[in-house]
Amino acid sequence: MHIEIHFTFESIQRPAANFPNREIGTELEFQGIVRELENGRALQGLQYEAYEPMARQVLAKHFAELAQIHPCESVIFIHRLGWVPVGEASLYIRVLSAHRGEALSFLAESVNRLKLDVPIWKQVKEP
Amino acid sequence: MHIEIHFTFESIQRPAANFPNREIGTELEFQGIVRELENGRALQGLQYEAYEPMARQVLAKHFAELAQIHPCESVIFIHRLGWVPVGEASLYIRVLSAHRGEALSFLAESVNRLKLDVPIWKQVKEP
Amino acid sequence: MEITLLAFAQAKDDFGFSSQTVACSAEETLRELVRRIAPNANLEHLRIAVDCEFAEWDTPIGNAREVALIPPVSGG
Amino acid sequence: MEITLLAFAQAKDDFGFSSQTVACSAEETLRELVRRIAPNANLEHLRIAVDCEFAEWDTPIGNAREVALIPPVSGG
Repeated sequence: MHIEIHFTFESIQRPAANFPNREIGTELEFQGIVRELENGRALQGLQYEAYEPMARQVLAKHFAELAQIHPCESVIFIHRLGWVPVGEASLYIRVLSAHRGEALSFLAESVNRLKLDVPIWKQVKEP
Repeated sequence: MHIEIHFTFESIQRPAANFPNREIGTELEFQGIVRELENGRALQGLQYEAYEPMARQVLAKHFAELAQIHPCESVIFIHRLGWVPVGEASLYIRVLSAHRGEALSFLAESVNRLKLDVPIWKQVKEP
Repeated sequence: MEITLLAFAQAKDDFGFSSQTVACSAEETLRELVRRIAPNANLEHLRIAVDCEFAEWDTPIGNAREVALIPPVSGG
Repeated sequence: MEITLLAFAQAKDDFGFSSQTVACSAEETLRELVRRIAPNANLEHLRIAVDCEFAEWDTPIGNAREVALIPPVSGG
């Protein structure tokens, strides 16, 4: 499985569509967008930070484990760091697979696991 | 909920990103791509047709019903018709929601229902 | 009265038409209508729709305007 | 020996540093190390990682090079 993990302090740019072979049947793309309201407070944005070498290691482990359960061809993971204004993406994930079920499960469980034990944090702090 | 249903004989163009409000937390995009192998045969592409007025009516009903169960803000559905070569998208769906769970369920069940009773057909016929 | 009878995909190939106008009466059922047009057709995997909604084969035509032969769908 | 002790997000605010070099012995546990640096800190919701892997608080430092204080994560 092709795995890419990126962190960026710039706006997330959607990677160019690029299918590794003619057996890809599903392209699934997820973007997590910063919302205005968090616990009833109106925000201008959120501040993100990561323990990047550990985050990469944990994410790579998650993706390798999930690929055993839900075989997919490729995952590209991009997390933005620093200040992310409301309405912009903090997270982008693209999954390619032969069939949709695998991509949907892989994506859903990747995000669930991200929120369990990948050392990335958001905080309500103005830039 | 904002609902758009399009059919096109041209390549599917991804619609411009456009969030209706500052409470969108998830953008989920699905593309169904024509695969080379179907039942062991190597294809050049597939021919799609629809009973378009009925397909629109059934899809609109599905989306309205699913929005009751998995509240989402917006769905854009685009299905390509005519000849679709291997490696190109026959189907594009974008779902916007506050939280990822709703968008993932809405999308998964939309495609399941599409394959049950929306009058669209693919056939193995050269153009 | 007249209705438009539509056939799609495999049904278009099997029945040999994509659209035709058929004379009929309101009391005739959908099954009788299709049997009259295509006495030997296999209807087993075919669904039927009336004015863009799935219908039962034994429903009378009533005031239908458009009847469609719907083979198993395969969109996506 | 020396290790690098890192603190992130809320832990950075609570502990008042993001990185410091700390003298220690291989036999000292992670809990003892952190308690020595911050005797009054509340460790309840804090996890600890050694060289980029989650570890138990009562593990000895051993040959660790980098120890990180990991408050509840909230990425995505």
